[in-house]
Amino acid sequence: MKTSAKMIIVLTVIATLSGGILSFWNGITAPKIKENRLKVLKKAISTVLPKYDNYEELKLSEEITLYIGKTLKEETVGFAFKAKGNGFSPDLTLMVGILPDFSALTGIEILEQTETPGLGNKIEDDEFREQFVGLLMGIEPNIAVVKNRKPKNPQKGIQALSGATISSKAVVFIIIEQVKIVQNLYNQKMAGI
Amino acid sequence: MEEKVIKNDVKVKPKKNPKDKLFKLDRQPLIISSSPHLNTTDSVPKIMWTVIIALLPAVVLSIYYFGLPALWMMSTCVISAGLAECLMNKLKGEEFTIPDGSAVITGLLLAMTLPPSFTLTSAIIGTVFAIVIGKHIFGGLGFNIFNPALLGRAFLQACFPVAITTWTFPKTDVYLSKIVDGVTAATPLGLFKFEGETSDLFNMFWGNIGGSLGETSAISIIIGGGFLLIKKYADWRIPVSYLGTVFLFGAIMWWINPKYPDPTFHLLSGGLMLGAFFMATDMVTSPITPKGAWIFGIGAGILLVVIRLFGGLPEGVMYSILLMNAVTPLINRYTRPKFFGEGSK
Amino acid sequence: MAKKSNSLTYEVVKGLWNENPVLIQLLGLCPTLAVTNSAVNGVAMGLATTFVLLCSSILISVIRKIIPAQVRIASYIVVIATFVTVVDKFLAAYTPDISKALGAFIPLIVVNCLILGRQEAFASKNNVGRSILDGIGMGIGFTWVLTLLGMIRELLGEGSIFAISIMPESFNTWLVMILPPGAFLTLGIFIGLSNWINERRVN
Amino acid sequence: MKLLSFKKGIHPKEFKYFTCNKQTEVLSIPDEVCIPLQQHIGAPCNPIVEKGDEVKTGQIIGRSESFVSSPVHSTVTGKIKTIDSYLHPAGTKTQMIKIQRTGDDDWQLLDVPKNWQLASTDELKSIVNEAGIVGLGGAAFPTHIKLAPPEEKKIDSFILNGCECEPFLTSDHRAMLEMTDEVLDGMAIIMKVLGVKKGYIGIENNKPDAISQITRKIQKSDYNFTVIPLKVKYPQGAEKMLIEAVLKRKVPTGGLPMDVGVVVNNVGTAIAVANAVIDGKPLVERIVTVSGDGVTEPKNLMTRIGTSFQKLIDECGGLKEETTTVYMGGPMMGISQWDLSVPVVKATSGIVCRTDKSTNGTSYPCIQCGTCVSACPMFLLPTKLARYSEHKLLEEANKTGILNCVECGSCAFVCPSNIPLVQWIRIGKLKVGEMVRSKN
Repeated sequence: MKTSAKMIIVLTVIATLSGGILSFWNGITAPKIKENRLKVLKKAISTVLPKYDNYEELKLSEEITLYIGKTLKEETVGFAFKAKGNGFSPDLTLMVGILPDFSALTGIEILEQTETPGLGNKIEDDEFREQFVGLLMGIEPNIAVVKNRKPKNPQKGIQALSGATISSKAVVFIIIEQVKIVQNLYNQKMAGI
Repeated sequence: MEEKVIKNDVKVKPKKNPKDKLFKLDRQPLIISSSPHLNTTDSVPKIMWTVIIALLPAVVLSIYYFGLPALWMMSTCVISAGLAECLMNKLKGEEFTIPDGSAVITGLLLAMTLPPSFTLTSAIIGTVFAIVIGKHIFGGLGFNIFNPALLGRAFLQACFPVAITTWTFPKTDVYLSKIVDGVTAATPLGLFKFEGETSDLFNMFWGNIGGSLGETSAISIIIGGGFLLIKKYADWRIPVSYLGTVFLFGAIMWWINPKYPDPTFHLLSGGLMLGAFFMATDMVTSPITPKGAWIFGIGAGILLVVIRLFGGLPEGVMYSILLMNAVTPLINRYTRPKFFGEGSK
Repeated sequence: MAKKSNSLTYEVVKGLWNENPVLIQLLGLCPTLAVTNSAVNGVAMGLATTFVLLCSSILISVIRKIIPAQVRIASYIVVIATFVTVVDKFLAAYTPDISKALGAFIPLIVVNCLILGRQEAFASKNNVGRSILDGIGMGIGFTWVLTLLGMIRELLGEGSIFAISIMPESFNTWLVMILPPGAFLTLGIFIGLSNWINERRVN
Repeated sequence: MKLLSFKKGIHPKEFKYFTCNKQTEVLSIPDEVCIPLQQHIGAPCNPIVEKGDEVKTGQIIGRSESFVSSPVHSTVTGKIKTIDSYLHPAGTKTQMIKIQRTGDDDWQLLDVPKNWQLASTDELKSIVNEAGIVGLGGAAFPTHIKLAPPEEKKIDSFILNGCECEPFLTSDHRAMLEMTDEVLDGMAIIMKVLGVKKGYIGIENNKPDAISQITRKIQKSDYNFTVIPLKVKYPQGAEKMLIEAVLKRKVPTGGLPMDVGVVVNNVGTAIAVANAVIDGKPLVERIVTVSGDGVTEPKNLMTRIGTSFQKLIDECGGLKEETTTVYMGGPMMGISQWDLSVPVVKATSGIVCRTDKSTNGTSYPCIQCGTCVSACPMFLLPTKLARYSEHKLLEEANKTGILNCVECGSCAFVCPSNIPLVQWIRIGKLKVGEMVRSKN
C-alpha cells in the first residue's frame, strides 16, 4: 500500500514538473517556430509567382488555401497553392504558381520531399523547376515527359531528370491533378459569390 | 588452448605430409594416406580458367562492337581485381590466390556488366568493392554469399545510378545517324519501358544494340555458355530453368496483355544471357542440390520478369540473381535429396 | 556499493573507445544509421543526444533514491521525453534547417536505447558527479562516431565536409553513401575496424 | 541395349590392363606365415594352439565363441613359432600366429558329405562356418551369418557380385575366368542354403570375356542363373548399388540387403564355399592382384593367407625406385601400407603400388560446386557432412544422414578443391555412431 502510494506520488510529481517545463518552453519557442514557417511560406510564394506586392489568402477547402498575389493596383498577377501527392517516395509537397486564368504555370517550388538523394531530389534544382515556368495547362493539359533530350515544344514538355524519370513524372502528374481540383473549387467559389 | 585440443582430436591424416613417413631401410619411405588414392584432374583453377575461356567470345565481340574503350574497361577491372585480391591476401596473411583465377573472373564479369562509357575510376571502385567486401569480408573464395561481380555492380548502381544507365551505341549502329547528340542511347529494355519502342530482334541477337559490354550479343554468350555446360563446369539446370521461366512467364504476361514485350524479346534483351550462363551458375553462390538448382533458376526467372514489367528499373537480372543468392543457403537446406533408400519400405 | 569503482577520469574516457556506445555497446544505432548523411547532421544529432543524456543523467541521479523500482522506467521515459521535447522545440525555433533535416529522429531520441540504457545501467546506481562524467563521456563517444560517419559519408556522397567542397570537380559522388545502404556499409566497416583494432591490442 | 546401373556414382580411370589378361600364377608356399586372429568383422579369435605345436594345413588355430566371428586356419604345415602382436594391414597391431613351415602340405580337410546336393542346410552352413569363410570382396563379413537370415526375412534372390568396380583389381575377374565351375557351384550351394530360386550374377561390362564364359558355362550346366552385364561405374560393387542395379530394389536407410529379400556375395566367396563344401578345403588361399605402375611386373597370384606383402611384391619383380605408395585393396577404398612385412589377410583382394604423385594437389576452399552431391551414390551432401564433422556438429551431421555414408570415396575423388571429404565423414561417422550409441 505504501509503495503504490509512493509510486503514484512520484510519477505525478515528475509528470507535473515535466508539463510545467514544457509549457514554459513552448511559450518561448512557439512564436519563433511560427515565424519560421511563415518565412518559408512567403519565400515559396514569391518564388512561384511573378512580381507582386502583397498576397491575400483565400480558403477554398479544408486543405487548400489559395494565395492570391496582387500588385499595389489591386491587379491579380497569379495564384499560388500547395499541391500534395506521392513521388517515388510518399509525401511530395509542391508550391504551384499559376496565372489567374489557369492557362499556364508561373513557377513551382518544392516544399517537402523525401525523394532519393542525388536522383529524385534533384527536382529541387532550379534547372528542373524552371522548365515549369510558362508551361501550358489548358483544359486538358498534355505535357510530354521525355528522357535524355529537350522537349520539342518547351511550353508543352518537360525533360525528365536522368535516373529519376518517376520523380519527374510524379511532379507533372501532381500539378495536373491539383490544378484541375483547385480550378474547380475556385470556379465554384466564384460562382457561389 | 582448448580450441587446439579439439582440432587435433579430429584431424584427418594429412594426405602427404613428409613428416609422416616411416622409414624402411632399403628404399625411400612409402607415403601413408587415407583413401581414396585417386583424384579427378579437375581443380578449382581449371574450372575458373575454363570459365574465363568461355567468356572470350563475348569479350572479343564486345571489343568489336565498342572498340578500345571496352578493352580498357575490361583490363582495368581485371587488373584492379587482381591488386585488390593481393592486398586482401596480404592483410589476411594468406597465400596469394591470384592463380586460382577467381579474382580475374570477378573483374572480367564486372566489366561485362558496365556500360562502355563508364568512367574507369568508378569501375575500379566497383571492382575493389566486389573483391574486398563482396568476397574477402565474407571469408574469401567459397564463403561469399553473393556473387562478387554482381555485388560490385549493385554497389556501382547505387553509387552512380545515372552513369551506369547511360549507354553508348555500338560504333557500327545503323541508327547512329539518327541520334542528335550521339552520346547516350537507351537499351532495348529502357526503350521499351520508357518509350514503348521495340528493338530489332536480329540486332539484339548479334549484339548490335546499346547496352553494357557483355549484355549486347546473345550469340557470343550462348557459345561460351554452351562450352561451359558441355564441360560440366556449370549446372545446366540453372540456365535452363532461368531462361525457361523467363520465357514462359514472359509469354503468359504477353498473352494476357500484348503491351508487354514478347518472350523472345525478354530472352535476348539486357544481361539475361550473361546472367543466366555466367552469373547465376557461379558455383559458390548457387545451390548444390539438383532440386535447389531448379528452384534457384525458377525463382530468379520470376523475379526478373516481375522487376522488368512492374518494377521501377528496366532491367532485373542483377537483383533477381542477388536475391536468389541470398536464399541459396535456405534452398540448400530444404532441398536435401532423399537418401538412398530413404522412405522405401 | 560493493561494485569496484573506476577512477573519475575513466568514467569520461571509457565512453570514447572502450565502452563506446556505438562501436562497442551497439546502442542507439537507429539515429546513427538514419541521420549521418552529412557531417552537420551527425554533429547536431550527437549534441542533441548528449544534451538529453547529460540532463537526464543528472536529474535521474539526483532523484534515483526516491523513485520506486516499479515505476523507474516510466519515470525515466517522462524525464527523457521532457528534455527531448525541449531540444526539438529549440532546434525548430532557432535552426529550422537542421530541424527539417533530422526530422522525426529528434523526437525519437526518447526511445534511443543509449539514453535509457545509461540511466538504467549507470545513473540510477551512481552519484551525480559520476553520472555527469559518464553522460559527458558517452555523449562525446556518440557524437564523434556520428560526426566521423557523417563526414565520410558526406565526403564520398557529396564531395564535401560540413558543406565545404573538398573533392575536385571531376569527382563522381558516390550516391549510395548518403542513402541508407551507405550508412550500413560505413557503420559495418567502422565496427569491423574497431573490432580488428581491439583484437590486435589484446594479442 | 541399355546397361543396368544405379544412379549417380563416378567413372575413375580403370587401370585394369596391368593384370586383366594375366593367368593367375600360384605363389610358392612361403616358409613362414603370419596369421592374424582377426580377419573378419566381429569378435577376434582366441588362439587354440600354443607355441611349438605342430599344425597341419587347414587346421583351425583360432576360434571364438561369439556369434559374429569366423575361425582362422593354419595355411601351411609347420610349427607355431610365436603368438604375438604384429602389424596388420589395416594399420593397427593385432594378435597374430606366426608359423614356420616344416614341409609340404599335409592337409587337414573338413568332413564333407559325398553329395552336397543331398546334404542338409545346417550341415552346409556349419561347413561354411568351419571353413572360416568371410566376404572376400573386402568387407570380410562372416559368410555363415549372411547365410542364416532371421526367419522373418524372406529371401527371394541371390546376387553374385562380380562387379569388381575398383580400379586396378582383377582378382575376381581372373577367378571368374579360371574357376568358372567353382564359382557356379559355390553360388548353387549358397542358394541351396538360402533356399533361393533366383540367382543373378552382376558383372561390369568391362569384363566381356568373363560374361561370355560364365554365360556359356551356365548354358552347358543345369543351373538357371541370369548373368547381368552392368555399366562400368564406381561403386557398382557396393551391395546396395548392386541390388538397385540388378533388381531395382532400394535397401532402406540403415537396412541390410536382406530387408529387401536379397543376399549378395562376392565371386571369391562363392569359390571358397565351393572349395569347402566339395573338397573340404578351408579358406587358406585366395587370388591377390599385385598391380600398379609401382611394381615391376604386375601379376595375379594365388596366395596363402599369411604370406607377407613383401613376398608377393618380390615375386612381381619388386617395387620400382620411384614408388611412393602401396595400398591393400583398390585405390578408392584401399588402405595405405608403410611396412611391407604385413601379411595377406582374407580380405586382401589386391596390393596396388603407385608412383603417382598427383594423388593430392593443393587444397582449395569448398566452392560449393556440388560435384560431390552429384557423385554420391547414397544421395548425401558430402560437402555439408564433411563440414559438420569438421566443426563437430554431430547432431546436424546425424540429421543430414552421415550414417548412411558407405565410404566409397566418390566425393573425395571428384572434389576439384581436393578436400578430404570422405575422410572427414569417416571421422564424423565414428563420432556420430558413438553419440547415437551413448544416447540409447
